[in-house]
Amino acid sequence: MSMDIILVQTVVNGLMVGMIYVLMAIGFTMVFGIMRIVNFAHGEFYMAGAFLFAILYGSNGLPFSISVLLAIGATALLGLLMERIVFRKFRGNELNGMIASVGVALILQNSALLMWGSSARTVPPVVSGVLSVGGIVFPWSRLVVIIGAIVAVVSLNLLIGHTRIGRAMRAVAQDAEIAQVQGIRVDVIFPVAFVLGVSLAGFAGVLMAPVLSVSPFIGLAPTLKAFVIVVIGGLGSVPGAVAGGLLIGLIESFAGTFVSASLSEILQFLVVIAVVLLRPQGLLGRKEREA
Amino acid sequence: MSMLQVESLKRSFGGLVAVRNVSFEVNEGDFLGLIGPNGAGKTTLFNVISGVLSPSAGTVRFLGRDISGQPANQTVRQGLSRTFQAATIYPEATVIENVARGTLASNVSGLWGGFLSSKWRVAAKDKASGVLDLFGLTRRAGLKARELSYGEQRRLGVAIALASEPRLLMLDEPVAGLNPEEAAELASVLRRVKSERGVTMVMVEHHMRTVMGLCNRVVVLDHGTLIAQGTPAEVVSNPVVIEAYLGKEAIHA
Amino acid sequence: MNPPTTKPMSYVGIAVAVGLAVLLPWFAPNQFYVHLATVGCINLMLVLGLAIIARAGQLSMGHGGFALVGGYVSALLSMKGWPPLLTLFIAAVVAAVIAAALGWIILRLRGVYFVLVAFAFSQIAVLLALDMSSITGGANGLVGVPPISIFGYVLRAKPQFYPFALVCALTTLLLTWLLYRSPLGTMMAATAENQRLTESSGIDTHRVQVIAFTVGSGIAGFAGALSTHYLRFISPDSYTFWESVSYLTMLVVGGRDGVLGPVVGVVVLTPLPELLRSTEGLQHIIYGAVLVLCLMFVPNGLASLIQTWRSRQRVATTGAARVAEEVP
Amino acid sequence: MLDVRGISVAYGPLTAVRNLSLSVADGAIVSLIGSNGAGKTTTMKAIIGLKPVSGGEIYFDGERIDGASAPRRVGRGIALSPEGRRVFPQMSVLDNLLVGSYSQRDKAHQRKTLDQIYGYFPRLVERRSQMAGSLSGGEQQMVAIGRALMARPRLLLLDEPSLGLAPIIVDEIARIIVEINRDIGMSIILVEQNAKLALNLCNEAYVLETGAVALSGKGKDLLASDYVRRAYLGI
Amino acid sequence: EDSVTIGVHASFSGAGAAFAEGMLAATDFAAEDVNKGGGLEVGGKRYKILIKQYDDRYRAADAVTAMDRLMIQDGIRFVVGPMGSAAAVATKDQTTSGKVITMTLAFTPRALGADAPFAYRPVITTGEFSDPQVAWLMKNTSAKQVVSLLPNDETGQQIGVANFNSYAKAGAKLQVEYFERERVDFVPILTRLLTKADGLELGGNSPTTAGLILKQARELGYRGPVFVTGGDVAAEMLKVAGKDAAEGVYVHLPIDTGLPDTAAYVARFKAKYGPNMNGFSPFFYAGLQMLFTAMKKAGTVDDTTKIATTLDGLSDVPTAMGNAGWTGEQKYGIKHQIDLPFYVGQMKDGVVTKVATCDVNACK
Ligand SMILES: Nc1ncnc2c1ncn2[C@@H]1O[C@H](COP(=O)(O)OP(=O)(O)OP(=O)(O)O)[C@@H](O)[C@H]1O
Ligand SMILES: Nc1ncnc2c1ncn2[C@@H]1O[C@H](COP(=O)(O)OP(=O)(O)OP(=O)(O)O)[C@@H](O)[C@H]1O
Ligand SMILES: [Mg+2]
Ligand SMILES: [Mg+2]
Repeated sequence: MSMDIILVQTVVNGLMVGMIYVLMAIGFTMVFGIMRIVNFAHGEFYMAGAFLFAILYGSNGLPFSISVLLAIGATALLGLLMERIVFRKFRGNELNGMIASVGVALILQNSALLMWGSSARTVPPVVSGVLSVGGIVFPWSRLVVIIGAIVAVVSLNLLIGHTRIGRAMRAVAQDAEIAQVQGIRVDVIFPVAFVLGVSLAGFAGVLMAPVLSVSPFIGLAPTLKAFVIVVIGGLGSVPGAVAGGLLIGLIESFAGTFVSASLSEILQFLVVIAVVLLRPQGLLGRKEREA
Repeated sequence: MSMLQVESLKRSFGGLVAVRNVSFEVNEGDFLGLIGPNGAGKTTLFNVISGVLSPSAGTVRFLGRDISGQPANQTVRQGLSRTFQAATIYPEATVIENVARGTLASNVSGLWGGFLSSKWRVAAKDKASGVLDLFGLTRRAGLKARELSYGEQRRLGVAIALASEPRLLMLDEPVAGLNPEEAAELASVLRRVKSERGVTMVMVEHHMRTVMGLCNRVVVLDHGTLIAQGTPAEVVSNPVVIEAYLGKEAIHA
Repeated sequence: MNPPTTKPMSYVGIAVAVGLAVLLPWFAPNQFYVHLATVGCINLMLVLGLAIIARAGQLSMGHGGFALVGGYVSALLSMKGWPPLLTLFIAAVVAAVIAAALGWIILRLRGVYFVLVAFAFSQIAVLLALDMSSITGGANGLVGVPPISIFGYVLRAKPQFYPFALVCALTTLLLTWLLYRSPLGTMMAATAENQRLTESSGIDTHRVQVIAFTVGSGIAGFAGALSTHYLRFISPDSYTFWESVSYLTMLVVGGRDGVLGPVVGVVVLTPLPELLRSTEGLQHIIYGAVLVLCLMFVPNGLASLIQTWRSRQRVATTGAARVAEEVP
Repeated sequence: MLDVRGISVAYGPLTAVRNLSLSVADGAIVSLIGSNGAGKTTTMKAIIGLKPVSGGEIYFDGERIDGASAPRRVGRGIALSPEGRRVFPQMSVLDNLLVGSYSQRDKAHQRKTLDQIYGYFPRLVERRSQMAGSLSGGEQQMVAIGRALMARPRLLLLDEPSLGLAPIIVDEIARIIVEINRDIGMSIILVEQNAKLALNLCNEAYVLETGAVALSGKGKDLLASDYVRRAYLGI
Repeated sequence: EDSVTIGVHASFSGAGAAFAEGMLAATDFAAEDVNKGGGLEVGGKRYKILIKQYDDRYRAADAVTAMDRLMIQDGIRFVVGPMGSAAAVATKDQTTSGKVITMTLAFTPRALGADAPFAYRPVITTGEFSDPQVAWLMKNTSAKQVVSLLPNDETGQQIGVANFNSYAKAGAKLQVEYFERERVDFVPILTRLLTKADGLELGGNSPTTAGLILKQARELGYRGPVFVTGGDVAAEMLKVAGKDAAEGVYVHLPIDTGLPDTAAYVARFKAKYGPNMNGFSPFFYAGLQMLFTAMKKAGTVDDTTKIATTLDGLSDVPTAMGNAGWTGEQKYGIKHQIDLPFYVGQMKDGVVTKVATCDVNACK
């Protein structure tokens, strides 16, 4: 392969991986932005989505679209359950909410372990083959993920930025008491936001299941990545999550291609520190007024 | 003697210039009023002087020293304290504790002072109860600060600032949220603080009766620019000020 | 300020608790309990370190990183022949210096941003330990770390090591208590509650936070080293993200307000996995549920139950006084 | 329209409002005055539903509402401009205003009210897309009042609207209050420290002291009363 | 009734749980066999075999705590485990001084040694199978410049070094690249590495990871030979990468399902625990069979020193995977490494065919 093809390939691949991260990060950032909970169980919903899809589509052979809908629906239901039982009690209490989410992660992960066993499963590819343009290879399976991610990002951004319910969510995020006096039913907004956030994670899991493998332990890594991305992108900012996800994806891709895999991770963290230092409010976050 | 000198001070936020080329002085013993329409840049000016924000251009001198851009905590230790426009307190601590925390910087030397003795605590409490007394909050000393009403929280904010024993105290709308009687009461407290403790004061205030009653000099800002200064009487009869700030009904309750 | 009101009753309580801890090797049915107690002592130091950082309003999710650094420093030096008793302290200093340098840069960051950078630091520490295999032994870690010896008396077995760990833990506890009572401790609490106001009261809050971060991380370095000499082994997996989270968990479950919280958190959560061991397979689910329930029903930490119980009478009387006062 | 009958409100062991009654007639402006901590804000919170009452009843349009949630009461036509402004700091001025019309789904209505508010506060037009948190205190107050108006309430609760405003704006706000009341016939409860202003504007006024009504009557009458003049006007 | 308890000390939570499950299953079967026959007859008494499991959560400190509990609290003298290398090394002193017989899965050479007379390893590690396999593969293919991708953990680093040496001995050059454990996207690394390689070594990865790498390498257009000289990856890899991508790949076969006893074990596992058997499972079964044999021979269930000495002397013990004995004297200074045959297979049209049978010296 010639150098410029490798370069293009590296960029393209970085964008692909980046979009995968973006998908995780936007759900995470939503839950944080609105409920002020750093949800370390976020990845477990990703795991649940992936597992349900693997079982429905992979093992039971249900049609693709039905499997997708059922898997996401069930993840959403699980999210609703968790919100009602656990997370609603921790709204706005960042520290306790975070630790409680660790507890939930433990519960969900080990329940999956009990129910589905520890070994990794694979899902037959939904689409196969590669799209090859001038020597550059795009595996179709990943293009599907990218398209899915883009759709999710765009619609979420529209929802939050420009709709009545989106505005209500933001208002609740900033001052729940005063939001109530605007006629906003806070007790509805919180679960809606939470379920939306974890459904996105479930959706990510569904999309990724055919590309990667599924086991009860796949949740943590994307959660940590999402955490990193969300913070460098600016908490609660969807465009920030996109920028952060793409940035991390590109770093990973370039460092992996041109330096070495183990350095790539260190490099990512150094970049994170640099970004946070130079723009403490995050790449696209906004500063609050002092005094 | 001039205590605070502000020279050609400027501060902008992105494209918006909130304070533009402002110069004035505060002399020892002054009670300077700073008035101007909402958004004129008064709070921004306070922030720049006290070190919460750094200036975009210009200098601030306090007691002959250039303090522009210096961190707020250092400025406070040199004798310049300020209060905030919004009630700024320690909501979970008791009222007396709130004020005692204000005395820390002047009470112990350095960060490690008083590590093994507890004399400092007694001294801090003593000082704090003195200040509370002055502000009529003694009855509330044991309550958590968040349990106070808004007006009381405002008063508490002033008390905390005073506890650091400043030579120059800058007050951002101290009587906002107090009723006229209470405003008058606080005014008399401030007057007493000034005469008994020799504290020079600068005050941002929209309550003109308080400004007229307390200040010996008034500076008027509009759109970040200094548009007038002089004695209260001069300023309130200045047509530019009436036009920009006071409105037709020249003196308000 | 709020000086912890130490009444004669509390002195008796403290004395009884310390006495029980000291006598443990004699009445414990077997050495497994001594082992658990030793682990508890080490955990207590780590959690106290975290509590000091939290006192100044920051949350370190990279606490394990400093323990890891301390562990490696002490292991490597003592394997070169330095006396472990000395390298323990060097480990603390190295961890503290790194924390100070890092803190100086990152503590301008608030809340979650700080958490992230501390987290990133600990990840980098793990990755470096993995990658610099010529020094750190890579993923295999370092085996054969020498035991601590005090004036020739070698702390090899559990009953010998435990008293030393206990002394270290109690000393840390005492120092933390003194710190909380001191003006600096008050400044930390003030900074945590309202940084802008504290700054405007003439206190350099940035320095206060750096000091808290440095001291807390130094303690973590010491505890990491202590644990390394106890297990006589360290590897990059010894202090991962999950360890950092578990110290936080102990702190939050125990309570953050005083020194009692960390003690309670450690005493409850260190043996909990052992109690649950017989539930094979369900233990993590139960552990997670216990965590969630604790946070739900005792959000201020288990120690707050004790405090409420102790001050119930006091509250009742002042409450009545307050109401009486309100009546015109 | 609003009938508050003998409510009590407590914060833990402390009773902030006790056995307080007041009523607001259709299209009336009612003022509440009183010193700090008298319980004015607490009363407002009890009316809008942010604070549950521990005794007494509240009727709105003849229906009992003290059991209803705040959003439900807003839906019925009560709005609050809270003490200390409480704008949504990280939302633009426009979004703040739009959130105010959350219970008002009609788009055309919304536009009309928005224009009306921009008419009252021209300053907000130029700040439309600025984050509300970076506005000056006075500007934020305008946003808070505007936001409450966006709900097109029939009863508007204004908690210290003149707080921190320049005299010229206070005049402005006073004028707007009168205008709103006159144009739309909106009933208003006004909590004010600026007693002179409040008493001048209102039909009916209540003086609160330590959580209870100490005095009530026509605004003009109270303005003339010796007690009020001494205690609240500083004369 | 008298009983002997076997402790299973492994990582039942976390990513290693599949291994732990395999170890537990082996113990379960071995105990079931004995108990069905009325118990283990030692010195005229019959002992029922009980099992107790201990989770070390894949953390060294937890491993020590769990081992302490197992030894001191529960008084257990026979352990299947520890599982990870860190756990094995960290608990070595404890088990040695407590005279506890352990059967570890740890790949580290330091798990065995003259200083650990009670530690045995019933599984075959890279140290054993790498040399003969690589020599055979290099003889039968034309690869000279081989690249290897491995996770950056103790197992990965261990295998990386062992493989590097084996390839050097066989006259080829191996370039080892470590990646962080959570990585799932290998395209960047492969892009760089495959430009100058004529062979790809995937041994030491989990089956799924090996499959993912293979799939991504083929997507990038790599057509050269692929070797998987470790683990039991064939079935899973086929599933993940697909038949086409897997065609021609050489794989390590720890067991030969052509042997009736081995096939029976696999079937038994499938019936009770599902289709995904960890390839190490039958080895622990074999190890326990040897242990029980030694107990009977030694005539004691308490004197672990005597049992260990007897165990050391066993050879040609019939197990599910053929006759087993101990080896490893040269490498570890103690004969505590199990000696069983292993195999090389090749993927052809979606099925694995055995192409060579090996022992620690050579493949044929
Ligand atoms: N951090 C900031 N970012 C952007 N704009 C700001 C910021 N701080 C202040 N401003 C703008 O600067 C101008 C001056 O604000 P400032 O708070 O100084 O006014 P003020 O004179 O104190 O008004 P008020 O009397 O209403 O409190 C305002 O228009 C405000 O919107
Ligand atoms: N959150 C709270 N917790 C405990 N007590 C409170 C709380 N809020 C208010 N109070 C108490 O209730 C009483 C009434 O307070 P409220 O805020 O209603 O007074 P207000 O009349 O609005 O005063 P101001 O003019 O200062 O705003 C005060 O004594 C106050 O201390
Ligand atoms: Mg201002
Ligand atoms: Mg009020």
